[in-house]
Amino acid sequence: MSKIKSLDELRQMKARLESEMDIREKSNNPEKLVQIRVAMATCGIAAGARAVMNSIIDRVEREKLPVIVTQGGCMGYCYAEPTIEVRRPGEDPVVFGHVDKDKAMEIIDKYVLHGELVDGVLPVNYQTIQEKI
Amino acid sequence: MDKIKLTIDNREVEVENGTTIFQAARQMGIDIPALCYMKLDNLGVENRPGGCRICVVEVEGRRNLAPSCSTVCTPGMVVHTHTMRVINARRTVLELILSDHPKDCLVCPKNGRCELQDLAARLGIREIHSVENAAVSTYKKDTSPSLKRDMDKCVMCRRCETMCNDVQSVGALSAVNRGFMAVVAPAFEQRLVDSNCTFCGQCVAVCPTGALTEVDNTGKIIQALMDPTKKVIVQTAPAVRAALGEEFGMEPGTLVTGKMVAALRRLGFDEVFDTDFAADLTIMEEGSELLDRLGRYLQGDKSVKLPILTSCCPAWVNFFEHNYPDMLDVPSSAKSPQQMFGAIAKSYFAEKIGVDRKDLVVVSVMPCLAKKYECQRDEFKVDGNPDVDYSISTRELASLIKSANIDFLSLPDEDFDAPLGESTGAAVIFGATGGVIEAAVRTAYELYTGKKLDRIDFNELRGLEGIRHATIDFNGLSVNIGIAHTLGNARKLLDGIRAGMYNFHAIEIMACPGGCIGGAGQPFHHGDSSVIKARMDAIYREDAGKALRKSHENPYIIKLYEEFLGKPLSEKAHHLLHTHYFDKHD
Amino acid sequence: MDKIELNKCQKDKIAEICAEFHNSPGELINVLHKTQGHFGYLPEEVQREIARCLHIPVAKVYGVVTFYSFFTMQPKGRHSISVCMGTACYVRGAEGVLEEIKKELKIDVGGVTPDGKFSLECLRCVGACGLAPVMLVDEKVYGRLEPKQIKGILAQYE
Amino acid sequence: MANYKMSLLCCGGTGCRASESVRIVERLREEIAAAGMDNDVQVVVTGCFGFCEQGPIVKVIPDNTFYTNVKPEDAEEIVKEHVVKGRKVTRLLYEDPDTQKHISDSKHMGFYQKQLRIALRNCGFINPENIDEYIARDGYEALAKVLQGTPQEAIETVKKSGLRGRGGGGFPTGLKWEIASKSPGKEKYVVCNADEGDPGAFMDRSILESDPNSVIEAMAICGYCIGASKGLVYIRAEYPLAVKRLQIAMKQARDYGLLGDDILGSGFNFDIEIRYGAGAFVCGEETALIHSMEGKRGEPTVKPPFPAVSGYLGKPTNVNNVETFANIPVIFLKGPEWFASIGTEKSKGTKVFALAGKINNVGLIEVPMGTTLREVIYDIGGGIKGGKEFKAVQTGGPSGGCLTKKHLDTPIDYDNLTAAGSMMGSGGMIVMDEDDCMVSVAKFYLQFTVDESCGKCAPCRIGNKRLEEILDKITKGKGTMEDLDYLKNLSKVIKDTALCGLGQTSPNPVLSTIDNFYDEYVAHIVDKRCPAHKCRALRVYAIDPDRCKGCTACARACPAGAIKGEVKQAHVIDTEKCIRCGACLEKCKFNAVTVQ
Repeated sequence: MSKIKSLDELRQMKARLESEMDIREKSNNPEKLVQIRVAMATCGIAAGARAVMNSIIDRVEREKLPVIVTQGGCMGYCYAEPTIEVRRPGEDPVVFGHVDKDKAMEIIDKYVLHGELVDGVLPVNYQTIQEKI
Repeated sequence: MDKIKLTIDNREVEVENGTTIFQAARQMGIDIPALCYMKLDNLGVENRPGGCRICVVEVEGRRNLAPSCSTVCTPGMVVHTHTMRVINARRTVLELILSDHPKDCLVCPKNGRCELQDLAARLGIREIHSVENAAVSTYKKDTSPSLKRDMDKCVMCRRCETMCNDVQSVGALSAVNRGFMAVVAPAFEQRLVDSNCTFCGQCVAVCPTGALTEVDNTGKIIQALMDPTKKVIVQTAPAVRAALGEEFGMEPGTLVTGKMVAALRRLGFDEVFDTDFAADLTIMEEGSELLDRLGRYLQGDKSVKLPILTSCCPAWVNFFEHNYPDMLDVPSSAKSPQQMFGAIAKSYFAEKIGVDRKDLVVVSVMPCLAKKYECQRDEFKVDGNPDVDYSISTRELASLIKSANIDFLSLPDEDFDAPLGESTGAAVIFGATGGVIEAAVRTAYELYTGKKLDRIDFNELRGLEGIRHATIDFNGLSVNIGIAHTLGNARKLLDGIRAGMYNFHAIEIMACPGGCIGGAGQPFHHGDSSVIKARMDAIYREDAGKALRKSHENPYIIKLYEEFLGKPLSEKAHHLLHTHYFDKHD
Repeated sequence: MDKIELNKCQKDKIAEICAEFHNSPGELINVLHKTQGHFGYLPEEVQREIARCLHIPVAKVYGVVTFYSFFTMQPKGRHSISVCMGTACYVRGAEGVLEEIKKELKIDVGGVTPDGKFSLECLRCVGACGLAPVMLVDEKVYGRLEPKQIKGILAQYE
Repeated sequence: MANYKMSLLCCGGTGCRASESVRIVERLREEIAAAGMDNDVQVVVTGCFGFCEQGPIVKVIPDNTFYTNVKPEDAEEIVKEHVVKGRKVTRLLYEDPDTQKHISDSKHMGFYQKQLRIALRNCGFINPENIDEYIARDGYEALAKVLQGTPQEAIETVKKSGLRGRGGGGFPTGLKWEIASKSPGKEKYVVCNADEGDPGAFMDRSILESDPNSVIEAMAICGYCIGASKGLVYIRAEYPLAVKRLQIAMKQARDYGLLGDDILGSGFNFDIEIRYGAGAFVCGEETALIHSMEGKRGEPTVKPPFPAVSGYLGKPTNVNNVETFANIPVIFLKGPEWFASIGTEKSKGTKVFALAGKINNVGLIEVPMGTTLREVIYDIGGGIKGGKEFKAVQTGGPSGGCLTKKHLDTPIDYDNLTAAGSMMGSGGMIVMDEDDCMVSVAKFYLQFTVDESCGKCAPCRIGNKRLEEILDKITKGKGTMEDLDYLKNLSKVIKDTALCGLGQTSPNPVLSTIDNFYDEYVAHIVDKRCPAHKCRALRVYAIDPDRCKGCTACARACPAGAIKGEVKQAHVIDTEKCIRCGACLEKCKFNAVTVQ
């Protein structure tokens, strides 16, 4: 990894990374990828997030699904752990709560593959700093 | 230094910048009560944990009360030391402290000399709000040859911890546990004898309560004195006479040598001797050893270890046995005056009066608590019989006198008995830091140069600075002398030598601040270091008033060598007056 | 506490840990963490060895060990049970859970069962407040506990 | 599989469920089926919207229509009008309380502005183990900008933002930095306090686990401002995941030249080390923390001197907590004016709270300063669990106090909380309901303080123990009214005299519960009764003779032999013998055992 030497270099890098992520998230090409982020902070892990993540990864690898699975931090929904966030290309992310292995499979079957929502959606109840003007 | 103005109790006062509220109040005659705070001016000792919260005062504009001991005055500050809020807080906090303190004042060794007791009286505490079955913190009790620990009485002032760590650098004690069970203790709350404690007793010297006290030998001494089959003799260390009077309400620094001798005689001691005699003897041996090592060193003998270190102080001996096991052959092998006295008493003197050593009880009165431990060391016993049977502190002597119906103040002045009661001024100054080395210089100079000293007072060796050095001209030979008092300063000095910072020929080390006059067996100074200074002045006064002021001029010492020992460092002298040290490194 | 003798290998290990932290007294807490991680607890001899390596009084080491609740001079059981006593767990009934464990194992907090199987401790918030009340058996977190579940959970451990 | 054109999201949170949300879902599905649209429209049950006072909620997507106070009988109209004809049901739309206008798109609802995530901005959005994702969200740009200006300019920016320390006391951060920067000394330190000890607060852990780079970046900015080249993170050893993620982030930052020598080619050097806490709450106090980092007992010392003048190893040291640092980069990215526009007059920005206890949506929330407790508890937290009645919320952990119904509409900020007898603390918010005994709650906190007192000063070491003992006495029905007076006086003296922040605030739970729940104390003392039935020693068990079937189960279970009665006849409890263990209550299948 090479060192970043200035603000300009940092900005160039940011632009590149942002567009890479953008492509990953919003592309409309046939190989479009769905991004699944599993909340993997202590409370999530304590509630079983690791097993959920493993089962999703297994399924994705086994069936070669167009899905990227990553881990994320705490989203604050402690009451509903484990939680996962699914981001379908071009759509707003959707968070599901109380996800166990079975629920994860149902989410993949219905929402990830077909955009069909399943029970257990956690409504977003905050605004981000980007939204706040 | 800049001055600042502030108002305390509606009076304006100007103080130096950096002054605490506590000090500023003192300057204007307001005596704020305190418990944990202790400052020994001139000795660089300060204990200021801000833990007891007794010295709190109200500072206008501040949300909560301020500990005056550790709050620095600021310009325009308005302080109240005696408001309802302060009074209530102080009393409530003191009640809390008392609620976790045994109420056995009447039988406490500190009864009448306890700072907590004084404080309770001063604040007029008449009852303690208590919860039924309120918890009290209790701990294992511990008795060592010198010190007793009853930490149920600990108020966590941390003075002992400061002395043991910051001043003495011994580190035997530390705050342990936390919260309600927090206390100051050795590692694993083990016994002090199993720790690296040197028995310097400075923890006892500063303890405000009965948590840390000395082992009381007065009962055993009364028994020995009442036993018709025993001949009981006593020796008194030089520092005792400069402090004993304080226990009878006399001004610090009053010399009470004559009254002390009279009192001891009335107590029933068969002979009242002086440790000073043995101090002169120590100088003969130690001074000769110095000259011997110096001479061989100057001749290029590489096996000679210099500097030579004094070995009179038993806490210091313990200290280097624990911490500097690689340097065991550096200190002088001469025994301490207490032990030299015991060895001579139970050989030369016992023979002289035809008493078996087992029937001769040697008692020492010492300003020191480590001496209690020292006289129990195995190498100072013959067939299990110690050279010195019991050592008592200045304080214990005072209590013996009081319990024996003696009105100390009206006693006449009396003289020590011969032959072991005669001494020179050189021996007297053993009681103050720098005194031993000054005494050694007086003798070594004359022995080395063969000339008579034209001045006897070596002021360059005196004082209260922690580490001092001076170079003395021995008729062309420069002898470099180092002096340290407190073990912390000793450690600095020794580490400096190891690091090659110093080039000393001789070093005097005393464990207690100020030397033996600040010993742990002396009347409690209660944080007032002017007491120690006054004792020091008294010591030098006594020296100045003596006809003989060099150890080698003591006629009884000369006679002792002629009759018994031969000459300094002779085989017999080695056998009786010298010792060896042990590796106690953990 | 039983006194234990350290063998050379154990002493070397302590020396190695101390050396890793440059034998610096300022690193005492890091040294204690690592040493406890290795030995499971910090018996007297281990503390003495650390004091030797760091050139500090053993009383200081002991003072630090007894100050911090994380350090222990007691060996733990094969399985260590920690009940969260954070506020969230408390208001959701952690006390009842703790009582049940005490009753079941017949030990107090800080104790070890006579067979050395379980040791019981309380800890502050593990941050799984959403699952309150919570306990840990070794690394595993049990959440939303009720006292009646305790027997069954403990029975799973050998 | 159908490709739905429309989804009806129906809240399945506890609050809404109590108001028949299950019926609503059924009815909606029936109506959609009746309309023959089940292949185009789906009904989905969701987690709590957090807007429970207006529940049950039904949200329609994609148009984001937000229906409130929906009843099962409204299902027909929603489907027939909105789903089939595309006409919104106006009467069910949310009405803005200020403008009285119906708002159809939830994105314009004030409700969604209740939470604003600044410190938590990246939490959950990025992979905390990949610095690229942080950089893609403007990471390290603040540091780069700061390095182009002078330290003084940067300090001015922080001062202008009005940011105050988020760890407890609320000292202005910019001022703290300024003092440290002006302290003479070549060697200085930046310390991040991550020894989150407040039981029930875990935002610092979450931030470090979810967005470690934000803290690293802020510490570097602080280092530049005060002239320090070394940072230390003092973190609880019980947070292994946070430690791991912090270490990964530090390594990645070093690889990119964002930590270490010559950061971003500016010539500024800064690196970070990790120090571990070892389980001592008092180490949250900055002087205690510093002593702990020096390898000593974590005992606080009298301030002044403040760490900014003499801190770690006697050098000027700036200590801030994790959440404080996490705010820093945003202040530089969005500008101090932007930050200062959020919050109240004296408390700017947002505060993260760990919402826990008897509340539906336990979790981490971040709200602008000035948000009311009511908004936090009912709008965000989803109200009280099990539909019980709100009794109190404990804020500020063991240093804080209990706030009650009368405080529900108080805007939350540093000064208001202090005025109400509590404090901001680190942001724990424990909600209590009617089943919680406030004397026991005060005792719980005092037990905690007694356990965690360092023992250095007498008021905290002994005084808190005595407070705990008196509270224990009261919960056992043995208290007197004199005890209550002494409790108050002792609490005030401890506050007034204790050495550090821990001791000075430790009586807050006692004082605030006495202030707000005086009657409950009196009930324990005078009536020997615990209104919440929580205090075991004060419980009176009885058997309702009408319900008792005489099955003898209780009598057999009673360890004290206190229950007498013939088979098939009503049993009686001898209250003298009863040890109040509750075994009978557990065993009775007929709900015949009552507790008073």
